[in-house]
Amino acid sequence: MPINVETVEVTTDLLLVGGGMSACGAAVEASYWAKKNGLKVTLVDKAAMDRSGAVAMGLSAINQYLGVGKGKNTVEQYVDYVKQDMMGIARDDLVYNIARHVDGTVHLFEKWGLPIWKDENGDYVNEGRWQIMINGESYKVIVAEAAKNALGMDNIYERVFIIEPLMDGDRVAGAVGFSVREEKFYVFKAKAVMTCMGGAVGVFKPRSTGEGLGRSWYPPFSTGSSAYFTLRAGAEMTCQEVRFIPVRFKDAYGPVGAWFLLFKSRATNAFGGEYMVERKDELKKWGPYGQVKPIPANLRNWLGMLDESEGKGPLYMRTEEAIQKIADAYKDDQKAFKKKMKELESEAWEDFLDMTIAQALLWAATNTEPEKKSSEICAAEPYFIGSHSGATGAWVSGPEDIAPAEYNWGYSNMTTIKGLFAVGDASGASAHKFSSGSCTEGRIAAKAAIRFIVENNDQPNVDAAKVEELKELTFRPMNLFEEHKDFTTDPEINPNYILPKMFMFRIQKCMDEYVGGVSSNFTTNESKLNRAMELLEMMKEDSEKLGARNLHELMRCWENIHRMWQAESHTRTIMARKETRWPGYYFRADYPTIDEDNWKKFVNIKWDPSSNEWEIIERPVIDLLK
Amino acid sequence: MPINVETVEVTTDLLLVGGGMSACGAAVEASYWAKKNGLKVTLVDKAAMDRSGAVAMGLSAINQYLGVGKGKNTVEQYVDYVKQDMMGIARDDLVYNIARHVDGTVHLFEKWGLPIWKDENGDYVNEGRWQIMINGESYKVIVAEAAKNALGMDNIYERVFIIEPLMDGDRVAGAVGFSVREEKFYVFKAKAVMTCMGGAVGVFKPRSTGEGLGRSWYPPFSTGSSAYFTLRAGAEMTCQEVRFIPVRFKDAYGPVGAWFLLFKSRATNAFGGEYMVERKDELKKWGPYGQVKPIPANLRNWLGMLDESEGKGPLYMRTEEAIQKIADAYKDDQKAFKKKMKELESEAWEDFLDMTIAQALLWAATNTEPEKKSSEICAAEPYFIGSHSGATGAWVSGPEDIAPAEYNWGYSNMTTIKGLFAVGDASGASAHKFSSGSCTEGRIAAKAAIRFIVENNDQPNVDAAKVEELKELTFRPMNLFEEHKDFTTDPEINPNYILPKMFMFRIQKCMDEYVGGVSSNFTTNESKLNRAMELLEMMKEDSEKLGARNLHELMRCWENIHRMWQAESHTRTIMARKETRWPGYYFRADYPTIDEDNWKKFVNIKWDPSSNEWEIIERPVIDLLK
Amino acid sequence: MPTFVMTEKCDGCKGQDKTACMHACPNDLMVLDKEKMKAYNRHPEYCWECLCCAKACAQQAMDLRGYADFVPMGATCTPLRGSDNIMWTIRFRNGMIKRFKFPIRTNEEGSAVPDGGFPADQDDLKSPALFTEPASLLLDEVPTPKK
Amino acid sequence: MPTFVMTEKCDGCKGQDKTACMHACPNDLMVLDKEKMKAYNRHPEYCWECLCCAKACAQQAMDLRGYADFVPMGATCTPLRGSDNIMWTIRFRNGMIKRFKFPIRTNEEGSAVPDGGFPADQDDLKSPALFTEPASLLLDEVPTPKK
Ligand SMILES: Cc1cc2c(cc1C)N(S(=O)(=O)O)[C@@H]1C(=O)NC(=O)N=C1N2C[C@H](O)[C@H](O)[C@H](O)COP(=O)(O)OP(=O)(O)OC[C@H]1O[C@@H](n2cnc3c(N)ncnc32)[C@H](O)[C@@H]1O
Ligand SMILES: Cc1cc2c(cc1C)N(S(=O)(=O)O)[C@@H]1C(=O)NC(=O)N=C1N2C[C@H](O)[C@H](O)[C@H](O)COP(=O)(O)OP(=O)(O)OC[C@H]1O[C@@H](n2cnc3c(N)ncnc32)[C@H](O)[C@@H]1O
Ligand SMILES: Nc1ncnc2c1ncn2[C@@H]1O[C@H](COP(=O)(O)O)[C@@H](O)[C@H]1O
Ligand SMILES: Nc1ncnc2c1ncn2[C@@H]1O[C@H](COP(=O)(O)O)[C@@H](O)[C@H]1O
Ligand SMILES: Nc1ncnc2c1ncn2[C@@H]1O[C@H](COP(=O)(O)O)[C@@H](O)[C@H]1O
Ligand code: SF4
Ligand code: SF4
Ligand code: SF4
Ligand code: SF4
Ligand code: NA
Repeated sequence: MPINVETVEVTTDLLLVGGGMSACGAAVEASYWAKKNGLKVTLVDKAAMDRSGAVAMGLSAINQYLGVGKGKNTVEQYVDYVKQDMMGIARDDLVYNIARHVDGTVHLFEKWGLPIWKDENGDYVNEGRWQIMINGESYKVIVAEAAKNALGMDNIYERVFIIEPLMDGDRVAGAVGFSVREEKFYVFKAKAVMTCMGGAVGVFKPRSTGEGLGRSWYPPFSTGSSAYFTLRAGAEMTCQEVRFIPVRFKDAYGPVGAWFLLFKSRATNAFGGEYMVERKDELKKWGPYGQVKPIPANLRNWLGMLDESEGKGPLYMRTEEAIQKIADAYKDDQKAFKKKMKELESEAWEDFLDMTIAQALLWAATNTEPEKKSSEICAAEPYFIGSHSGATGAWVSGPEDIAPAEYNWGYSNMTTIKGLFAVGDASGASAHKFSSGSCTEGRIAAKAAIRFIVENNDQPNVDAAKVEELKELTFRPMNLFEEHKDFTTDPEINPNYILPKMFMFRIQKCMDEYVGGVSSNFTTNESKLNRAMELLEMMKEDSEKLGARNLHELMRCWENIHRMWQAESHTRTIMARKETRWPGYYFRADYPTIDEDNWKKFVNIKWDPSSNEWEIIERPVIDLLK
Repeated sequence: MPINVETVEVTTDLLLVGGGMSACGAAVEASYWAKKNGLKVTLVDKAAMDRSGAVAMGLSAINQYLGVGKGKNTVEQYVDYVKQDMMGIARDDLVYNIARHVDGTVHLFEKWGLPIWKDENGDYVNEGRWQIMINGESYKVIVAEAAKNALGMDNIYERVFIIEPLMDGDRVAGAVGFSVREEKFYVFKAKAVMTCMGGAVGVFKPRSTGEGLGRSWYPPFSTGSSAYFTLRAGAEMTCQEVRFIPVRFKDAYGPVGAWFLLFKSRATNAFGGEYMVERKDELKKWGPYGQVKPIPANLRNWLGMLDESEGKGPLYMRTEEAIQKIADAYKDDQKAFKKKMKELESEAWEDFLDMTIAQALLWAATNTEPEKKSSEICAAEPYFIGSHSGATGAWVSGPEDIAPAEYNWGYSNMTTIKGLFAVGDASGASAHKFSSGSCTEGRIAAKAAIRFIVENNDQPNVDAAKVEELKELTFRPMNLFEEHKDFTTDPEINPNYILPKMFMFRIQKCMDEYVGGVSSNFTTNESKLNRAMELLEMMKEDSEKLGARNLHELMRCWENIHRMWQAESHTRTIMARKETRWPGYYFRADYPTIDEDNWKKFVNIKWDPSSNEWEIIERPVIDLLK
Repeated sequence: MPTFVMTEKCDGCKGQDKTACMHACPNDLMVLDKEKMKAYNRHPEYCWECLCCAKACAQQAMDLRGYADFVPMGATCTPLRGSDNIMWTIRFRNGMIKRFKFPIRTNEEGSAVPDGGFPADQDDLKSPALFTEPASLLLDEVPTPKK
Repeated sequence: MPTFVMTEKCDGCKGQDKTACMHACPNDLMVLDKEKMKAYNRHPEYCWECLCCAKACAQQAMDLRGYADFVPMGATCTPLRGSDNIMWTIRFRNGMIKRFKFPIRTNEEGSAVPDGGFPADQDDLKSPALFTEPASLLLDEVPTPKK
């Protein structure tokens, strides 16, 4: 290896890979149980924990809070809501497990210092039935603080990018990665490993392709590491077809939750028509799920998309109407009215300043005052995220006390690989966990992982030759660049390697055009999927020619390899499911209807590390609450 | 002005602005008549003439050749073909004028050294009825050679980018520009000026947005200078809504002409269906134009797009089938068969190597042998080009001996501004002139311009203060950059200016999303158009903050200002025409049908330099041949 | 565009190994040019405009200018993050100014206790109860499904 | 990607003011780095892959590598342009080689005569006939519409 890289070995008991919401929950919980059992917990994050992951910028609401202890909702009601919202495909056991614990986590957030809005009675202010309002600029700072206080900084590795799992036969044995700040290769050896590396953005072409590329709703630094890590370990994955496409304020991707739920805004098309009203009949086509309330997220998308396809766009969030309607209650008292308007204005701005600053800036840049003028909304590009209204992730064991045999193989949230756990965006079929549920799932899995270690307390074997091979592989892009860079007069145009930005565009263009992205109106069919597979095959070959000029770019190379694997498992799974179940997320033109008889089931997928082959596995959807 | 710029003044009689196909024709013709009348002709090109403009790479066919002298077609037949192909909206007088002269120009090409394919009888080999095959790698080199030999290099300014016209009241007085190689400001004073700066690419977002941005069908260096120049002079423009969207081989934009016409290939969808056959009924909706042969280009597009919208894509050019079918005639003689196959293979490759090398490379890169495997085709993004199957350009006077009064105000191809002529992509409503017709139109206009000068032989007045102002304006982006660059640590992120690449993306995103680009399925409506106008208004204000690091980037700044004006006149005109006449080019969802009763007319547009206001002007379509 | 660094205001965090902006960026974009002792955003196209960097800069040397490919110019959105609140100054393209102030935390930095003061006395690795439960749930026991 | 310059082969056109590649590029992309005396393509994203530059380079110092954002790697498409023909060598991704040769002109470079040898004796600025007409039309007169 021409470049001189030191190898750093860290041996631990439980390795938490990632430092976001779920990892922080895991850190807090694991520390307690590890201490009790004399075990060590180590956390590794590619960024700095106080500002890493999807909550880096903050959030303005906690989207999963039930208030069970306050008698507001039951856990069963939440499970029903999620199941319907996911068009019938969800794991009741997993959703139940998170939902029964999530309130406790939110109560901890409050104790840790998070300001939660309160009404005059001291009760949390609800945004919607399940959502509560927070002053969340420092949400992640606060949650990370608790995690760091629990673990101790000695057990935390920041700015280390994790690439691959280490395996000992059918059991996970650790992970390898590299520092993005110094030329160091990290080898973490562990008895159990938890994947908490978030979701995947940038697998599909974004709507903005210039500088605004980075302005996705979910962060551009969610790059599919979770999916890659679990796939490469040989773990079974689920719901890889269930991408998430959120409706967002156009261009800057400001979330719509506060507007639809808190401010009760309507959305209308360019002709003033309300697609949710005018297209009610369309809902009948989509099985029982078209008839539930709230209407599933993908069907809400779908109705708006039909308007767009018919040329009735732009769609508008009628912010001015909503605000005026609320303030109207005060209209007889000028002073109270003015005060209410100020309050509403401040709430409207905080919503974005807390979690999508770019949207606030866009308002200012277009002289938009939300109380005076509507803003456009539109469907974003597809994301992979198991924690919001999408469901991609690893297929994990359910809780012993709830899961049926088909869903239970030991420890909560353990993947089909021994000792490998997955949480948050990394675990599948348990949508609508959001920030609070992800943190909670981290806690659940942490306890289970400690138990796994206690019950399997031997250090797995790590093959030294394999480690050397991985080191070589890890730094190949830098070595390739060094070797060839002088062949041409401009290092950006060289036939011997491909730089990661263009490689990313290559993935995105393929997915956009063949697997149902924005420019193909979220529509695909078998021929297109086959073509995508051909292109992905060549991409995979060419990924061996990725080049990197420095450690930062080396991270970009690996991020894109991770994205590419997410792309492939998605494409293969969409191909396998021969129906359209989630219109609004994607439409299979060759199977344009839902097929409850044949496809009300999970379509799982697995890559076999030894044969390098992919396998589709069908699994039953089991209703636990009916 | 902080940067030190020399002013170079050039006084001439006829100024040819641009050095492409039409300018070369003009140069050859003008030289003859100028010499006879003791006048001077000057040509200015932003590039080097042997490889400038749309034919820089070469071409594999000449698309307009009638063979009138050989008794093959009549001029009337060509006019009818064009009129129908343009859905009834064309200027018979202009089309006739070009068509009656074009054969002579092609015969000159042959004399100049261009290899034209011949059959065993020594006749030109036709690709289609109007198209002939050439070995055209050096097409432009050869045509430019004749032009240079005619003009003499002393009268040619290469690498000078023209920005604005100079005016003397209602008469053009010259043009200003700058050298992209030295800090020099050029002031050309002339008695007549001919706009030959080609079409506009990059006004709409291209399908490839990474490095492949530059891979458009029409060249990225066609940047709307013609439209800007004529608009800014106050000239009336026509058919600004009649963009051109060609169907092309997917990704590398290889032309389809040879495949459809010479090889007689079919196009089928992913299910093997032939949209031209299966969707015949759709043609009935589009007035008499749906019933003609060949089916108009936009309607051919439209049928394919309907397949795409319904998720029946990809569409394929069935190259392997076509080649096999031709070779089949030789199948009883193995040797002849093999020879024919070799010949066909070579012809297939030459088609692209002569004019779209990237497509040949893409074949090689995807291991595609056209005789064995189909290739995908798809609709490109919209272009502005008056010489192919689009019609954007200036509204010019017709020939005295043909044009009716409404179309005739003096000199052939003179715009509504005295002394300002427009040809090739720069003149409107006379589609299907292509390379040969453009060159011919340049010749026609050159003769008329010399006559104009002879009959108006005074040097127009040029206001020195205005020239100083234009100089200031021209270099503003460089001065702005110099002034502010140190404010931030990275010159690419600075709130005081905007660099041209991102400005271009801003135009493209706006047009793509609101004015019917690829991602909006070529569909728009009044609300979207109004939004586009709001965004364009802000863009226009921000264009005053364009920044440039060097002369090359200064050119990029001005190119994008030019694009922006093309964008605006397009948007305004689409707004004014309240029907859908060219489905396949664009679809107005709020006026989804053709309306022969009210809209069989030209919708012209004009910007008034003194009031800064735009005006829509309706003009009649007059049928001359019926 | 994304965030930028004002040349005059940035002091390179006085040459510390890890500058505040570098430390904060979740996408590893901020870099210190050690020769000039000034920081810069190395890849505007990957910037999320989260302002973690700007909020962390003690010199107020960073600000935001919207993505140049779709945000009209001239607006600003500048945070001043204190120990328990954040103040925002929003300037519109048309010059209008708005200011907002929001709380960010209810206690002192560093004082988050993992168990949040709930009794943390769980002992059974096999029970479904997490270490602060059932207390933190405000329930007597962890729910199980009613069938 | 677009065209690239091979460091070893480029001689900077021996330091001439205008290198062949700079002269040729219709999009003003090729630049000579005067310190290194080597040329480069300054903006791959605006390159049309027309190869005007590569065809002009006497050193055969330039080649093409397809746009990295959609062209799979490993293929080449290399021209060798002579005085009356051009030879192409195409290498497929899978290694297959194809060669083609096409004529490019029928006479000597520089020898294009504007009137092409047609009688150029027109005198009437007002007639529709262009200077080589009607001879170059192979007709006796310029057509006018039959109504
Ligand atoms: C971005 C965003 C997110 C949300 C929202 C709005 C916006 C604008 N909304 S609203 O729209 O509905 O408004 C929600 C909301 O209001 N309320 C809510 O509760 N949740 C919302 N989310 C969703 C939650 O944020 C989300 O559910 C959780 O954060 C998911 O948690 P987790 O699965 O742990 O992912 P993470 O992104 O937090 O953390 C990932 C970590 O992994 C690290 N990492 C990644 N790859 C790595 C690698 N290769 N090596 C090492 N480390 C490596 C990251 O650095 C990070 O630490
Ligand atoms: C790119 C392309 C074009 C064609 C085709 C395939 C391909 C891949 N096909 S097929 O698809 O059907 O296959 C056709 C074909 O086969 N046969 C045919 O006859 N024509 C085809 N075209 C069309 C013709 O090329 C086109 O009709 C003519 O070239 C139009 O001539 P003209 O209008 O003169 O434009 P130009 O692009 O040649 O010249 C423009 C000139 O202006 C200069 N310029 C531009 N801006 C300037 C500025 N600001 N200042 C100074 N100079 C400034 C340029 O440098 C250039 O000199
Ligand atoms: N129109 C709606 N109806 C019901 N729930 C919604 C609606 N819009 C958003 N939500 C929910 O509000 C929360 C935030 O939504 P979003 O801003 O879209 O991420 C999530 O829990 C969504 O499921
Ligand atoms: N399917 C078709 N039918 C008739 N003419 C066509 C067809 N395709 C292309 N052409 C013509 O062939 C020439 C080259 O076409 P293109 O390659 O599409 O630019 C132009 O004159 C087109 O109008
Ligand atoms: N300067 C001109 N600009 C545009 N069109 C003109 C001009 N002069 C005459 N025309 C044409 O002649 C018709 C009658 O024009 P006028 O005689 O000016 O009312 C108009 O409809 C135009 O088509
Ligand atoms: S935090 Fe501020 S002062 Fe420190 S290096 Fe970054 S920009 Fe400069
Ligand atoms: S705004 Fe966020 S993503 Fe951008 S440089 Fe700052 S910290 Fe990084
Ligand atoms: S033409 Fe060839 S040798 Fe001359 S500068 Fe360009 S690349 Fe170098
Ligand atoms: S291939 Fe064409 S556009 Fe690209 S650098 Fe060469 S001459 Fe310029
Ligand atoms: Na679309």
